[in-house]
Amino acid sequence: MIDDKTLLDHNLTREEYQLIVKHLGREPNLTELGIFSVMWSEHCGYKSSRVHLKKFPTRGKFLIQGPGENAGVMDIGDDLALVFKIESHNHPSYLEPYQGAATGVGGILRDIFTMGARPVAVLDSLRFGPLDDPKNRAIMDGVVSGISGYGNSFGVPTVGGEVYFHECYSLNPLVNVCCIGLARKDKLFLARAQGVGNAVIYVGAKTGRDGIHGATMASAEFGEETEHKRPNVQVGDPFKEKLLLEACLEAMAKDLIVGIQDMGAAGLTCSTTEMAAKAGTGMEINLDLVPQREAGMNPYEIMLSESQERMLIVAEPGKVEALQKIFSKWDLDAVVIGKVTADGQLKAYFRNELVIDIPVKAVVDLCPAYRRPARMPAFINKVARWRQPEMPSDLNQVFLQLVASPNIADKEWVFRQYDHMVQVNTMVLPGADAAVLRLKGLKKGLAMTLDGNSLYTFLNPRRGGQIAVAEACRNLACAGATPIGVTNCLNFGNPEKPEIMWQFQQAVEGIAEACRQFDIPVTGGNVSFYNETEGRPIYPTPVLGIVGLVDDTARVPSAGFQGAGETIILLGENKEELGGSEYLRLIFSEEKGQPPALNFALEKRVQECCRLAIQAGLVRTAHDLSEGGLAVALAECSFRSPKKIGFEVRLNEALRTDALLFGESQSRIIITAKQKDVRKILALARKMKVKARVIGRTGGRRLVIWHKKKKVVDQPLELAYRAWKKAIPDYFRVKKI
Amino acid sequence: MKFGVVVFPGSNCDYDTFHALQNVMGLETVFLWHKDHDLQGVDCVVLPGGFSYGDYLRSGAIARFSPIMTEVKKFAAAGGLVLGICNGFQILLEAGLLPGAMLRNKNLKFLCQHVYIRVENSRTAFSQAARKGQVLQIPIAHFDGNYYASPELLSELERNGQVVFRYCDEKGKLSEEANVNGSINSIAGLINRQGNVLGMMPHPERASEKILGSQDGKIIFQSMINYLEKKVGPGRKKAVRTTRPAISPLPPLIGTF
Amino acid sequence: MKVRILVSLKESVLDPQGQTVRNALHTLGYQAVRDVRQGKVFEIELEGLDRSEAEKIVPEIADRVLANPIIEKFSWEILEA
Amino acid sequence: MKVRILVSLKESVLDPQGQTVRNALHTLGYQAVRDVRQGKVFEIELEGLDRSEAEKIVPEIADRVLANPIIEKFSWEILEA
Ligand SMILES: Nc1ncnc2c1ncn2[C@@H]1O[C@H](COP(=O)(O)OP(=O)(O)O)[C@@H](O)[C@H]1O
Ligand SMILES: [Mg+2]
Repeated sequence: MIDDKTLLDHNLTREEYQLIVKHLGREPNLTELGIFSVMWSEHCGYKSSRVHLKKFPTRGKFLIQGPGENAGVMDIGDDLALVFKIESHNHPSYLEPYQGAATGVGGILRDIFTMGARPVAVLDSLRFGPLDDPKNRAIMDGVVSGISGYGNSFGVPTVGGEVYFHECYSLNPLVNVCCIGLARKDKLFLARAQGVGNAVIYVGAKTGRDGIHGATMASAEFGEETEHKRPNVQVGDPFKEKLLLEACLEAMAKDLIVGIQDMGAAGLTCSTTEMAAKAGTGMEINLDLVPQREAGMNPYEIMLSESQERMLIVAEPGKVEALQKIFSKWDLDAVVIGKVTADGQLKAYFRNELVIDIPVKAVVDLCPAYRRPARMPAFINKVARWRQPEMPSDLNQVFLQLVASPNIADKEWVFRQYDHMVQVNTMVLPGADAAVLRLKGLKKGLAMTLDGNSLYTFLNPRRGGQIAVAEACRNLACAGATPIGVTNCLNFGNPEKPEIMWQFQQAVEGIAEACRQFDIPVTGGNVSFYNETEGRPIYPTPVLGIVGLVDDTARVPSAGFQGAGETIILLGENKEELGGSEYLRLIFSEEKGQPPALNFALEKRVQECCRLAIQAGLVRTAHDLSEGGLAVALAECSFRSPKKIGFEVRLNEALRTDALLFGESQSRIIITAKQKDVRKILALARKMKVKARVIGRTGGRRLVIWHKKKKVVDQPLELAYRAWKKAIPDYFRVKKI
Repeated sequence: MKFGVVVFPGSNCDYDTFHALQNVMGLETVFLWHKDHDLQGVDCVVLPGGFSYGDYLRSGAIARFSPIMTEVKKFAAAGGLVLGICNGFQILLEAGLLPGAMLRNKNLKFLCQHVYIRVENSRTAFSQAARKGQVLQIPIAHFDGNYYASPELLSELERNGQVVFRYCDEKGKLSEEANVNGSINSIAGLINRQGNVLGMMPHPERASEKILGSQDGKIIFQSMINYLEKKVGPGRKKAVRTTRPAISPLPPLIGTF
Repeated sequence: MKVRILVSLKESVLDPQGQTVRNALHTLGYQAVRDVRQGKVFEIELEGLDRSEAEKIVPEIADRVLANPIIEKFSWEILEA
Repeated sequence: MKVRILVSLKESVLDPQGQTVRNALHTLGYQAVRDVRQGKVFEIELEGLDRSEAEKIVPEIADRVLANPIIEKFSWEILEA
């Protein structure tokens, strides 16, 4: 008999339990209950989010596979398909930063290669508490080492991402990892257990008591002893994963596989039931045959284990031997553990006893969906009412402070630990707006970026969602790329609180609207709820991963100034918008106001103008304006210039100088061009109805900005560069005693 | 002239190296499988970068026991040309084909970045296309690249001119800062006494195309070609210089051959 | 005073390094090797502490700094007083 | 049979890992820590060997595989017979 305590431990309500009994026609046993509990969890079942995620546009001209598979797939021509997806690993990364982050990478890699794609790039979006706290430093150090340790060893380049620091992440860091893979269009694989009588094969690492659903344990059958035996954080083995990749791709290329799914969250449970449900079949497996790392595992543990580096394959019986040969060549286990059946049931035997007998459809497709109550939080109106602060007298000094803010400062300390060059495709390395990969043998290339601004989303979740999409697309435009597809990771607090649900709903609607505006489909993503510790939720943090196509890789501009004496052109318009800016937060400790306005029509024209100018070969440098505004964007172009080139810029707007320098108005890009191309660019902009004007020139060893005949910024490049460069590493400097 | 790239479990620059040799340099190139005892008649063996056996235990410590390494040792003893890049260098050290050992980078972090190296000896099979003192820009990507040798060994290496590359700055100056991983005497590349086995931490295959930011790595491959042309003669085994091979954005299946 | 602290993964946690070493030893013909677990050892010199102070401080250091109790366990001993 | 093998860097080789740990401990206020050396520990289960066979094989494994004699030294003990 299942009592209330057991249900609570399994995170199931009485009503949900009644539903299970109804679907089964009887009471479940404990193992079956465990299966329902993980499959109907927020993580697997999207109970609270499903009704909202439906609002995303999921159709588009390049789309091959939208949400619902392990990853989204886009057609990029030349018989190639791009497979991509993002995942969060927030909670494990807090408990064990290294392994939590490492297994996060491992999980998303499997999602990609399970579809038949070779992972070609990883991007990571990281959020931590402020670095003056050693605990936050330790988390960041561990997380970055973990991503580096897994990705580098596996051999996928980590080419970009973002790092942001805020108090709200101190007890709840965010680790979102996005992977992009490349496949032959005619060689994509789906998670389908097709063909009654086909063999079900377990491949990869052995099963241990890893990560078995944390809250589901304390029941009569599981004593204290077993309880503390079960680690909640798994240890990753990138070496094994690399072998698994090669073996799977080889078996796929040789047409030995009918269907395949990685064992991620909920392991064997998820892979067996989902593969059968999607194919409209059933499955019969023998748990005694599952390779096990530890002695004495029971069915509950075997089914719910989240051991890493495992896959489930369905193959024709006649091909099993050939398949096993490939896996043994790569020193991996490949064991037939059962077969595909017609009855729509998952049946599992353990020591000759039928221990699981459940309809896969009920587990996979009948998970309840909730339209949870949503209510605007009271703080929203409060933060919207604010008074502009008085302008500091020394903006030159403020400028230095801003470039040294960890949120703006150089992130090389992070990406230098990532192998971002392996596979020899990375042509725009980390440090630019978007990473760019060439495609060997082709003229075109791929661009990719991750973006999200949680302060904007905190102040106005709808606009925060919109701007995240717009900014990601703008970053791609700066590489000359056209966005083609979207994945997203939605990190929020507890959805059972109406205020959180409101933030979620607003942000989703904002993202959906922006994706429609840019005409790019959402191909998948991940929702991470319950990001709260001690009742304090994180700021709502949607992270957008957008991929784009570059027509001609030879024309991709550089992120830093390439030469002296080039003309600096500003596309777009400076407005007096200080709300939600890094300037306000850093200098005045104010997180107030409205995030900058976003006009989609204008944004699209600015991006298109930038893209066309690049495609015409007129652009030497391109960089969009985001955190820190115009002054910081200009400085970044100097800092990222291999030759360390300064600039002199003159502005005349009738705006507050601080808003002009540091305001974060949207839809702006700075580009540089050779003198002879300036007129062509300005003409193009006129034609596109984009405001564009020359604001200065590159050159010299100083960073100089004039506002109405007054020098408001004037810094030696070297000094500012060092402030920007050293801000983050200085926190990690080993103190010699 | 034929090149072989060894594939160990966990190698991950095997195809990159293959690509540079075959598609960029236009050489006939084959993969060599770690479980095999067959070098397929190659004139040069390249041990590529990566994480053979996950770099568990120590970088290169397990790969040195692979069956193919027995053959590589024989091949090297007979004067065959062997290049170890990054993990390949670590394997050569562990296998005793080169002297010394690798320690963790001095900052205890993995380092991936472009670095400059200075050619210290331009009379080797791997550096003859360079000038002595020439500065090359080639990236590194490693955790254990902090080369260590005992004082006695070190003075012997220096005396014999076995140090082929040293980390330096853009202008060729040595400094503690330029010596990013902390290697003793800034050693980035090392050759054996006989002059046919070279190990280097920087990745020449990552610096062999303009689009990747540097082509200095080609100087190393070109040196080897020049050397082999003289040795095996272009007549015997001609370099197969295919004009523009059809290059696929997707690598072939590695390990199936 | 000299102490030694051993840190290793808990029994049920996967130890990929140990497994890989075990496989390598098998390939080399050491069939008698049934299992290998790899961990870390710290040898620490302490100054100006008496035994009872050390007995307080050493496990504290191990627990707080050297091991992550979520996946690791530790043991320690005094080598030299 | 269970044996333990300790592998650590030779005295003459710098141990930056140990130094980093020591610095971290100082920052946390453990001023009594004078020096830290970090190494590896292998716990190996052997099967079907008697003591004298183990005494032959264990140092062999350590020397051939587990330690790199250029930079490392090792010690070993039998934990359980
Ligand atoms: N976690 C990370 N991993 C890899 N690269 C990163 C990471 N964080 C930042 N970067 C790189 O540093 C650069 C600067 O980041 P950021 O200031 O957030 O850029 P932007 O504002 O243009 O999006 C980006 O190009 C990014 O690729
Ligand atoms: Mg940007």
